[in-house]
Amino acid sequence: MRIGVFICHCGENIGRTVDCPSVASACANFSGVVHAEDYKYMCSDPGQNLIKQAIKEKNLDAVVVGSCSPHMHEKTFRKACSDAGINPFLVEMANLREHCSWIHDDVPSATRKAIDLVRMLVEKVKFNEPLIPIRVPVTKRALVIGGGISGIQASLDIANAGYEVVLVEKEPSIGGHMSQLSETFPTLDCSQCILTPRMVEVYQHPRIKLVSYSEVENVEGFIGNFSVTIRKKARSVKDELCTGCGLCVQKCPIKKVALSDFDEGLATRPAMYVPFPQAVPNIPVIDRSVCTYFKTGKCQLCKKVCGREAIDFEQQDQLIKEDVGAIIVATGYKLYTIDKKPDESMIKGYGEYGYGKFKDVVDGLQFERIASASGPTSGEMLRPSDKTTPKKIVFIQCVGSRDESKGFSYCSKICCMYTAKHAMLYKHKVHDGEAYVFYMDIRAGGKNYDEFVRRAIEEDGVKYIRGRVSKIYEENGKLIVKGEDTLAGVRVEIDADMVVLATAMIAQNDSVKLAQTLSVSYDKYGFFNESHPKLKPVETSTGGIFLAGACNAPRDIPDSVSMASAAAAKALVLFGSDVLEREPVVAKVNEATCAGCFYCQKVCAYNAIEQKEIKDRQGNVIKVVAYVNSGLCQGCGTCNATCPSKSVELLGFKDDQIYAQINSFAEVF
Amino acid sequence: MKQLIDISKELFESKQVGYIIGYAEDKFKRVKPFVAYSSLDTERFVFNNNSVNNLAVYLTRLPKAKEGKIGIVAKGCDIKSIIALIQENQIKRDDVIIIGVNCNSVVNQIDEQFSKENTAIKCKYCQVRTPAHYDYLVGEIKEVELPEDKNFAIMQKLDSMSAEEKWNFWEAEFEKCVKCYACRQVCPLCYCEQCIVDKSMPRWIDSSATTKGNFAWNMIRAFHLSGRCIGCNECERACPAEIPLSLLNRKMGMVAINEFNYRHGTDINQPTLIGNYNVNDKEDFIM
Amino acid sequence: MNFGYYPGCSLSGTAKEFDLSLKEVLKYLDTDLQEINDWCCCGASSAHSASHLLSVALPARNLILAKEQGMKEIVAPCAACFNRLKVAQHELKTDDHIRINTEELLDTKYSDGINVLNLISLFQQIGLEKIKSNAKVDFSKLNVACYYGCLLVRPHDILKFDDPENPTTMEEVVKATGAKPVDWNFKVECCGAAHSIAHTEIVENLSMKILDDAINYKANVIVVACPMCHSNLDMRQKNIIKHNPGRNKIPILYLSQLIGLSLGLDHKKLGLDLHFIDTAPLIASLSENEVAV
Amino acid sequence: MENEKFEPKIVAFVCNWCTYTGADLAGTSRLKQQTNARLIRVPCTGRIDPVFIIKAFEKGADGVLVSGCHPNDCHYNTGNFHARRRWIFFRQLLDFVGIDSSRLYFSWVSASEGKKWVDVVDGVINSVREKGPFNGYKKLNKEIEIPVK
Repeated sequence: MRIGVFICHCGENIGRTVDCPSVASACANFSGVVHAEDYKYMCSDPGQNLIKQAIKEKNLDAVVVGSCSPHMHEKTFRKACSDAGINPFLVEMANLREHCSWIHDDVPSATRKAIDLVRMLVEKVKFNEPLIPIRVPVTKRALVIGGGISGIQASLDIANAGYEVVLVEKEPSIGGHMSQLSETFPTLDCSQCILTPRMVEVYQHPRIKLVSYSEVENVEGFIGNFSVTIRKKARSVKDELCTGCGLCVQKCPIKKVALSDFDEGLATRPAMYVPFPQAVPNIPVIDRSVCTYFKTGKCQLCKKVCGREAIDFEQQDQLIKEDVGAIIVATGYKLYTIDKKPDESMIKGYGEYGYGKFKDVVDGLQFERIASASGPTSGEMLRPSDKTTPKKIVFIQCVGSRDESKGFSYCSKICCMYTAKHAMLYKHKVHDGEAYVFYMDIRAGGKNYDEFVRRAIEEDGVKYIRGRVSKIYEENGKLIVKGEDTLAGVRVEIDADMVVLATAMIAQNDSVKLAQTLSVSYDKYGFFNESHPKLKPVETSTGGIFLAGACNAPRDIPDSVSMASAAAAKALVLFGSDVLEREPVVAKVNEATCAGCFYCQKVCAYNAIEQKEIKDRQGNVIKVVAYVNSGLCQGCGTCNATCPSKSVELLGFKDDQIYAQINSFAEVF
Repeated sequence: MKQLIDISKELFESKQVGYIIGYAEDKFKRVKPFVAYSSLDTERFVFNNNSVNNLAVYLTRLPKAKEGKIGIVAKGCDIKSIIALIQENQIKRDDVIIIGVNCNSVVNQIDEQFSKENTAIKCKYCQVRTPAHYDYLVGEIKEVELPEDKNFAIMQKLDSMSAEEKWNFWEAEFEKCVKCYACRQVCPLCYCEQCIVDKSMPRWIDSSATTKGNFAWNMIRAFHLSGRCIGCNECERACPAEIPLSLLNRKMGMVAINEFNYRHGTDINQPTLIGNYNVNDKEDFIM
Repeated sequence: MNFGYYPGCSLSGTAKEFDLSLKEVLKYLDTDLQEINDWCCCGASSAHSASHLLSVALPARNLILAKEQGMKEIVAPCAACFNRLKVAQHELKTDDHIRINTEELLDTKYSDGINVLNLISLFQQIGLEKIKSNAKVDFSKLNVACYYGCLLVRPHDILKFDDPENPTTMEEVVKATGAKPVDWNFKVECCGAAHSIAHTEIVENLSMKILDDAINYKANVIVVACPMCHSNLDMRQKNIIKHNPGRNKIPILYLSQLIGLSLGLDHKKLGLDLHFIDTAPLIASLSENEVAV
Repeated sequence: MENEKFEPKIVAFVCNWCTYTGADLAGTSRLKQQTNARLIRVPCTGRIDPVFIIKAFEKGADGVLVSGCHPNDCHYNTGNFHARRRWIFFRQLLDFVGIDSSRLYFSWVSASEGKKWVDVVDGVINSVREKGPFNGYKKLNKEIEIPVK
């Protein structure tokens, strides 16, 4: 091997403490080194030319540069050498600045150390192999999971940029929680009015394939090359034939058979239903658990009235496969409902608030439906129990949020704003009504947010009480709310007609399962984790999978939309090139010696290690060995250290490379 | 014995097994590993206090049976190795039929009469004289006298020594090692196709039998078995230089128990100790 | 069945009828109680305000005695005793410092492993089916308000018994007797507890609300499992009515007394004559419905 | 040679993302330290095999330092957790055979802990200097030296 050593003075930075010329002359004596020189600024153009020239003149096949940290200039020197015809992975850098000249004063010992550092890398580079960057083709299609506002935004952005999108929605219609809202803060514009056009745009977009009433079943592959299996749940209606005329829904004889999810249980729906009038796609679903036909085998009224013969009672769940290059997760949130027996490990519930027991104690989304013009009361402010107008209403914030002892320690972020909005909506509809808000702090950070809360207090006369509520009970048709005003230091008792709880935003029930399907990390609450809290807020730990909206943490609409666009931008960056180039620092298995214990598989954080069958000519399996999927491998080398027989090695940091460094750290024993 | 032979015969006759690994006596009446390939062969099967070998080692050494599963006669301790092999993907549970034997302790010195004094030390702490896991169970449990744990005193002494004294102790022991690798060959969990010591690029462990290389070999052997060794002590029994290898394994076993409350080879579905982690693992030694 | 028994001071004093009725019922249900020999005070409400160590060491002593006497499960019918025993167990398990100090003080080693039962969990252990199948009196017209108070269910993290805000286990037991539990608001509301002596007016005020709510929800009787609750609701009721006229009386029974009644046991032996609020009218209304078995 | 002042030789195995970068920061902050340590850069502490450490001692190291990202900060998510579990075994094994485990140091040093890195390195160098040279292997190495005539 013909190695060239180049020692940089970095002006005075290295030269002041390290005697660079004598380092260079010492290195010239190392075995394998055929060229050694020092120069003022190796990274400058003349410096780089020096290296290139030496490579050509001396016919070098490996280079060690003694200069600054590889984090600083490794790319520079690799590029220079590669221009001169040396594989970039045959270039090593000895860190003579950050790890030597800058931290030492004594010239002789710093110089000695510098020689050691260069020697170790000269020895290493002898074992370096030329590596070729891994090039993986990119499928320029995206999968978006979740059709709420985040998913809609991400889908539209990607599709408008010219790429195909598969949008998977669990419910029969896209729209998500935003479609349930009455009006939105801080402008009080109607939620449906701004959302519906977007939903239609998705439906009509030539590059968006909307797969509703479906769930992601399995994900295989890696960045640029995912293969996704989607379970299309049986709708009992052929979506390609249905025109959405709605006749079947009208004729369905069992009208009020189930509580409407869309109306948060405040209204009923028939067995054949569309979740809400503006649903996209506007195709009904048969709820088989309540449909007379599925229970008794009789009825089929819907089938009789359908002119298009779209009703299909025999329909089965269908598994469809989609190949995509990027995945955006936008599965959103759900509200913490406290009526059910709470999970012992996580939350202890709020039995004292009587949610689920008293009809007039509702949660935030239920109140949205009551306030909504398309809701069960057609927007009239009527309480659920007796459909009268509540004259006194109490809002309680932070139910489940910021409450470590009973709920979750995090802040749900949107409740301060939507409670102010609720109180305002109430006051706008019930002019003589009284609205009280129990709060811990008002967190109204955002453009025009604090002004909005002030408006509720000052213009609309909502009474804000700083304190917690200890109990709600019913007495003579009134809900007695017992609480505390911590600013006045007195106990408060309000005989309310209705109570609205701002319950915590929590992760979807199946978020952990989905996270495991995607190999994405999640926090203890079930929210998906971002790759870096500041610098990689929409990326996940798995390449090619991005996050948008409230599946990552509680988030309001503007934040969700910006995050969705950011995630879309990240996917578009990926689609910007035909192939993805990755550093070839990945693990490789020696199949001849692998004993198949698969400890490597256990320690791999990226699921990059697979089991591979080795077969003889007859096709009999001789043995099963490990196989590294270089698309997934991130190059940590934990498998290499774990393997007892060293049958898997990390390229660029192979055992013999590190051995060479250890072997040469000191001149003599 | 009859029970064992009957079951073995039945396994052959019903074509469930291709062969059965067991024990038989040679012409000098010494008990040795023996592979029965037919119903007739099983007549030679014996099991007694001299059935000391851990036969699980043959599960990865012998070729697969052409037809049927592999039958194996195993003591409770040996079954731990079988479970360990299953945990480590070396064999499938469905591919073996385990004939567990109620064990009344085995000898320490194979050529001497079995007695309380001549009982393997591992038997003193045995929890599985009646195996915890098996397909068939034969034999009867009898009252046994437990041997003295001579190694305990040595362990205690070692623990009280200074680093230099310990080094000198092991230097004297490892000096004797001739790198015959009998310890490796006899170990059911040393199933690598190419051992790290045979790897020459790079040569992490000096292959010549110098004390330095012997240190590295014996340390790495113990390290690769840490959290995995089930304590059959076959390595020590096989060592011609009589190096107390079981001390090293025992030390690592104690770490597994004390720090992680983990015993390898007790449960097929238990996640292995190495290869998994707990975010709360002890780290008081890390600055 | 056999359980260890820690009566505590109340059951051998002011709440004698609790003790009487429990023993009577258990005898009928073939369950033996073995009283812890040489038991001492549990520390109740006073020890923990005086000395933390004492508040753990007193119950610890009783737990150690129970273990020495070969018991695995002990019943502490008094809610305060139950609470103190459980809290002590928790602290001894989680806090080495307090455990070592306690052991030093008692000069004995402590080891975990006693299961402490309260009145409700005792009947759950015995089996509600057994109560149901032995019920002799028709309770179908009896509306019962189950009052838990604070000590039975709080702190939840330590006691791990029922929902601290809306418990329902006592209702299950009551249902087994054939009576109808009412769904009311104040089952875990404060009764005033130990303020009974120094600030009687607080207790009267708080207890009044509890009584009012029970009556409001059409209860004929309030059932309790705590001597403190009983004394506040029963003993103070006369004065509550005196100071706030126009109210009806409502009898307060121990859960064990209610079960005893349903089993058709002798009223005297259940100590039903030992209450301040007369139980006779209630009993009379029930006896009309007695059925022969 | 015998009379020369003993200067310990330290080999440090450091992960690329946290400790190596932390050491860079110590450099850019001009935090002075002693010259005895030689760093070997690996991607992750998960890559560090105990044979590295044995080899370093064999080759004459008087002390070995292993350093990486703090738990939960690992660039590769879990590499340091697996490494930590190995170390728990390995250091007790070393101790048992007489390689004083106090010659083997472990630390978590993040990319922002330049100061901590200096403290760790100087601390290790000082304490190994106090302990004196590690003679065990030096003696064994003599056994295989070919006498020079």
